[in-house]
Amino acid sequence: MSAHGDMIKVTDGIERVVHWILAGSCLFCLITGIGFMYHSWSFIATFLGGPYAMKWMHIFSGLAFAVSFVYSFFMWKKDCQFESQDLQWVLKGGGYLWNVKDLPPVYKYNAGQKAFFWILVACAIVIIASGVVMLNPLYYPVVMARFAYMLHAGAVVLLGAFIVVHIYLGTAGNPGTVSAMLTGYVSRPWCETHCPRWLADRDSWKPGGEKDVA
Amino acid sequence: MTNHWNDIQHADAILIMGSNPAENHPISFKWVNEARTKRGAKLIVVDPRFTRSAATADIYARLRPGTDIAFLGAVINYAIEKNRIHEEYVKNYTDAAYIVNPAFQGATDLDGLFSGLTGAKYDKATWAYEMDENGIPKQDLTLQDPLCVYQLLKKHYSRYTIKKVSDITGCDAADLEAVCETYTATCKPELSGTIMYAMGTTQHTYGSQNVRAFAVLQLLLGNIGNAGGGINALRGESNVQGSTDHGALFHILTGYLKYPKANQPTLAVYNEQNTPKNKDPKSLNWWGNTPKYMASLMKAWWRDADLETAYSYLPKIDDGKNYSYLPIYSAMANGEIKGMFVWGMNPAVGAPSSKMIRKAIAQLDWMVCVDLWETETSAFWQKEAGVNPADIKTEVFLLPAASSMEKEGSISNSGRWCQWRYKAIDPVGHAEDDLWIINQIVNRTKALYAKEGGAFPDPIANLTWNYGKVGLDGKIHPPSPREVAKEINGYFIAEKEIEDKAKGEIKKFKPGDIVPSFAMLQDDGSTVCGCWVYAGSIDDKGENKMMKRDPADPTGLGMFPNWSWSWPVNRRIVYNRASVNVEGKPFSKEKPVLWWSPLKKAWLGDIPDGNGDPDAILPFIMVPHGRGMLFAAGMSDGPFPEHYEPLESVVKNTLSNSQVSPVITRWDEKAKEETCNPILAAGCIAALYGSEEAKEFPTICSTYRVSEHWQTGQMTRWIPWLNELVPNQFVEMSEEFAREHGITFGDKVKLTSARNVEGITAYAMITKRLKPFRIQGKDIHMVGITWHFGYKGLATGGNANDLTPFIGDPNTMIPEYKAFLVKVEKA
Amino acid sequence: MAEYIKLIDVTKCTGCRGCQVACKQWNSLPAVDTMFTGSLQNPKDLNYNTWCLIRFDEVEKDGKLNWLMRHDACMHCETPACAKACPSPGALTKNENGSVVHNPAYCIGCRSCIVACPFDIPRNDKALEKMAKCSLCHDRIDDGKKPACVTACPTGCLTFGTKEEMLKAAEKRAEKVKGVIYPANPHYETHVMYILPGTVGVEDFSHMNPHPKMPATLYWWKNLFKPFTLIGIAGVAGAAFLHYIIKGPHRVHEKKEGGE
Amino acid sequence: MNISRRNFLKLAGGTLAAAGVGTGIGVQPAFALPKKVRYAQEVTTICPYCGVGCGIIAHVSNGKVINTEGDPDHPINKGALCSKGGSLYQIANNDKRNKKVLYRAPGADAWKEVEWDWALDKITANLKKTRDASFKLTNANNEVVNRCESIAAIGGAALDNEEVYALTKMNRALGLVYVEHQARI
Repeated sequence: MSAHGDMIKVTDGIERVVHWILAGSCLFCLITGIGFMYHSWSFIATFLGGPYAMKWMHIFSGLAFAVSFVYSFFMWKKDCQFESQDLQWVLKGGGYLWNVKDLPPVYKYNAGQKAFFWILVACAIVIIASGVVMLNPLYYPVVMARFAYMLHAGAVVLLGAFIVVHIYLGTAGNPGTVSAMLTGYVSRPWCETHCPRWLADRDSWKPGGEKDVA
Repeated sequence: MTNHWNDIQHADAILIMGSNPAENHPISFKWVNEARTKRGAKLIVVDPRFTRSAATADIYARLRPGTDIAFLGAVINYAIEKNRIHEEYVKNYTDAAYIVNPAFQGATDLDGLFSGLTGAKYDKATWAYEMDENGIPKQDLTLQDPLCVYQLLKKHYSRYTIKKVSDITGCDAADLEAVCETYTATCKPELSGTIMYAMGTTQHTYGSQNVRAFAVLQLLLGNIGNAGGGINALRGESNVQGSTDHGALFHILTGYLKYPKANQPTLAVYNEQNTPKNKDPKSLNWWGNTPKYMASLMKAWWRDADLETAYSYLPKIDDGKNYSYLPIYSAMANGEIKGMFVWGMNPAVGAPSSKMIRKAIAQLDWMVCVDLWETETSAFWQKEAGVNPADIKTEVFLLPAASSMEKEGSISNSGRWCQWRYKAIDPVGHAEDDLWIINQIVNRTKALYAKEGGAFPDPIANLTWNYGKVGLDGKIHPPSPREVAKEINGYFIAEKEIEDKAKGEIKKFKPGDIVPSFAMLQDDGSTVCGCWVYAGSIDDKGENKMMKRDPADPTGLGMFPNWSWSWPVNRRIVYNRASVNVEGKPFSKEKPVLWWSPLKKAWLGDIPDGNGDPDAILPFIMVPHGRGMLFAAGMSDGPFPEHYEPLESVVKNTLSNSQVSPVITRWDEKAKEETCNPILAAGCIAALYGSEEAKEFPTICSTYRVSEHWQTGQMTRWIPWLNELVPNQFVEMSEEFAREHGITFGDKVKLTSARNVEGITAYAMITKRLKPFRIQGKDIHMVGITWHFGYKGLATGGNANDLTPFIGDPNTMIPEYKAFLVKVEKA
Repeated sequence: MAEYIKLIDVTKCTGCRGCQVACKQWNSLPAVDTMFTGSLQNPKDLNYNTWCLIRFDEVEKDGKLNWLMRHDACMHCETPACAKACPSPGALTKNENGSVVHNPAYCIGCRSCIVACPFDIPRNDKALEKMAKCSLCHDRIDDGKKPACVTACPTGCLTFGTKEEMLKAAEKRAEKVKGVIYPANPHYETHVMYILPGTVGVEDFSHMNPHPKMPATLYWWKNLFKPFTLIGIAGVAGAAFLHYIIKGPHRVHEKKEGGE
Repeated sequence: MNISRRNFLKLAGGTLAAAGVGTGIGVQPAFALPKKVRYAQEVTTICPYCGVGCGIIAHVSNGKVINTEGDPDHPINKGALCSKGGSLYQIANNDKRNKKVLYRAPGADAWKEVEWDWALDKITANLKKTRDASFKLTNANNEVVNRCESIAAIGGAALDNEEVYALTKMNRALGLVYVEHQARI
């Protein structure tokens, strides 16, 4: 474990696997979905072996998304409960948009991350439910099926945008973050900045724990 | 058809009665609609069922099955009473003015009967015109003489009032009056009305008289001979016209020559008895040419025999004996017939009381069926037919026939257009065309008789059968229809000089020359002609006019004189001399069929029916007196059509006390005799009015066809696309009837009749298109069932003809398929 | 190339179903296994192998029985909802001649066209995962022929011609028979039009949309959400880039890290 | 818009065909079905069903009927056909057609495939046997009748004129009097 140096483990293996299944399937669905939505982007289908193959890839990838989503929902929902000070964090722009020093200390996830989670939850529910309808659209009343197609696309607008935000903030926007989902470890300063309360809590559970681990 | 399909577009009123062209002749509706959109023609549909033809009609009138004569009687009465007749036409071109024998008594005097009834037959001595000293019928051109045909007709139909007829037919009086009013409007000389009829008219015990009623009506209105008029029989099979022209019925030879009888031992006697005589110089009396046509036919069949010998080869029928469709099966049931050839026909489904028919067929020693598919007839011995094959000793041959695309030859449509069809592909598998099969049977029979001898072999041995050319390989090739077509058209077999009186020149013919027209046929044996009405179908250069495809229409009337060839002599509208007045001017300037050009001294337009100057001849050249017959002494059951009830009826005849015609052949009575064959006894029972059976079977049933299947379904039930459209047998019934019998959507029902108590099952089609008839204060129900189904084919179903009665028209013996009684219950 | 219209004059239809068979014949469609449906209508509905169908309705109005027969097939919309909804390029295309044509080679069997169609026309085959519908016999049009159904129609119910001709003919005929032209909405253009008898209403015909229009959901989907998907992604990505170059990444203090 | 084979191949080759990214439906060249009748031989025929006599064109290629449709030049139907006439293709291309000569022996419960020669000889022998056994030279009134009343021949309305003429000639030469066909019913 010494390989991690003075690093703090923020995610376990399952979490990371689920995250990447979720992220991968979601991105894949997004890309193939765009391939379906825009005839001019049909090269996506061409690369994937034609639109028919892409249809089934989209469906199976959607299935993976749905399963990983359900798992991750139960995995993360507790950590993503809003608390009173989240409002404060939001009012100060989370420290991202303008430089504010006195942010309320964040527990594991800040309000932005929590919001992303809940938007993901909402969009995923819509996308998965409408996707299920679209699998057999003729079994449902036509109005319902038509709404399903519309909502599927509508939810993607929102989700697509937030995914980009998520990716930016998880990588370039916040250097050092991405390792949380790669190795599971982040630096202590990173933790102090982004989740001080959680770090404190963690240290109190396992005094010197991190060092032990290290 | 007196006219042809394209001609329907010129009608001003179209009466569809006893037919359902939208379903059974769908393309005819092209021309019906053309008349309606271009001319504003009114479409009248009279039918017990609201059919697909009725769906777009201007007037729809319902009538109880079997009451056509009553209905038409009302129209005729209306025309006479309101003087809506074409007077000039009636006086000049019909027998209206002829004086009838004073001893004649009609239905008004004799309670529905006519004078001369002896037993079950009319002695027609009194049904005759009074002749003057020159042998020409006496006339009263004022039409006032109470003995003239017109007055007798008026008297006869005076009983057919709207109210009375409405009560008989169940037709709403307002609808009936609307039909009368609209159709008789065509009495104006410039207007024409056409009648389109089919088996709904003819397949009745009074089928011939139904057609007679049409004739009377059309003659009164001046609607025969003109464009957009006529009496148009819509024929149900592609070549039923041609096969009738070629004598495929017991009572005729080719070209409608009467069939020789046993009491006509020689050709001389035959000619004497069958050549009508007429002394009116204006009447062409075309049948006066009978000896020429007969001689040419005899030479076509037995070239090397002299005419009398050839005539002696013809089998003779007994005078008064009927050998038609129904008698075939009664003879078969009795074991009198041992062998049968079936050429593309399916009596096991199509014949009346067909359950009995199948039992009759089982009495045969052998049967040869020639067909494209396995039919119920060829498979009557199979388990599906409900029989034990081991019990059936009949030997059956099923010969695979070529379809219409797999051979060439001509067929004649309803409008008498003889059209050539070409071979597209070789027959499938081992199939062969019918001509090849016929040729094989004839040649093999000839060889067999030559080898073994046998009973009266001369007609076979001497039969002229010179078809099939010898090829380079020395073998005789299969016959070509083109060779046969030449024989049908006719050619000279001896040198002959014929004087053309009109042109004042002499035409010379040598052996092998084509006969250019039937006018050139000879009675001395110098010409050969297989069917005189087809003479002229090949021109003198040998060009087959039936192959013509020139779409030119010089008259603009849609007659297309150079598209195929129409018999007789390419005349497109027969009796067309009746479309002009005695001066040769067309009654309708807008649609003149032909007209006399005084300058050219010639007829222009269609080929005129009989040459000569205007007024030189009378237009109805096939009638001995040359005039259209309102009074038809040739009919077996009365010179005027009179309403009787169908044999199976729940209604009393209120017009007279004659419930049914006295002259119909009553197999049902024979069936009751103890000596009767059990097969016939079971198959010929009828539920007569007032009998116990009529109470047990209280519902009128009518059989019919739908657009998507054809006849017995022997072809169409093997066509997947058509089975998709109509996959099952069904029975149409009114909502009221279904309610009364507890039948609901999707139910199957069982139909039984006096002849078939096991019955057949079918799906119930509950529809608003049928309604109970209000007759004599009672609601009378009817159901309708298609007769397309049987037990073979890709789609199978109950056979409607298992229910139908074994009874025929006294004139033609056409079976009654349209009005009989059944019981309907939930299956 | 001219734009064509198929005009269906319901007042002339006699329900012979020549069109139904001609369609199968030309398009090599196999027969469907059917059962009696209670009326002459058979198959009961359009299906993958039945692209046109005569629908039969019995309607009593003012004491008069109307037996309505209607040739039901693709309407070939000017703005076809099916093609708009279709995810597979080339599977559903609109031609210059007005026909909206499906190409089974590109169809992926997603059924979105069926959902989108305002007339409920396309049908799919589950096993083949393909949709099918009337193509207006565009291959015949290319060869200078009329569609198979129009060629076959005996009564003059089905006619085919250039848009101008047919619109004129439709108006004339509608006036003559006091009928109604369908679709009546001038903003919803189709290349198949009906003349309905004036004695009955559109609602008396089964399976007929009285107010045909592009489904609003489809409009939202394709005209709003579709562009916004990419606009959203691109916009956010752009904003992130701007954020990166203007404000820079949110770095954790190095010295703190080292100081510990 | 004339789609040639080349265009079609071009299209089939590339799914990258340009289409609007935006909201409208761009007009695109559609795929082309093979022009199935363009190079076929046209043979005119007349419908074998009802008595209207509609003209039909059968398109023939390699000895097979590949398409049948109404003859647009024919004055009666002008290309129109009903459901029956429209289904002619399935007469020429039908698995269930009789393709062999079939024989059913007395009492047998199935058909047996036989050769033409055998069947025709047997038919002729049956015909002669029945005819010879029952041929009547005179009737009860001693009038010459020369007829065979024990064989019936029915049908013929689906045959060509030339065939039915030959059939009538044969029937009457054999002495048959029970000669009937569809016109009666």
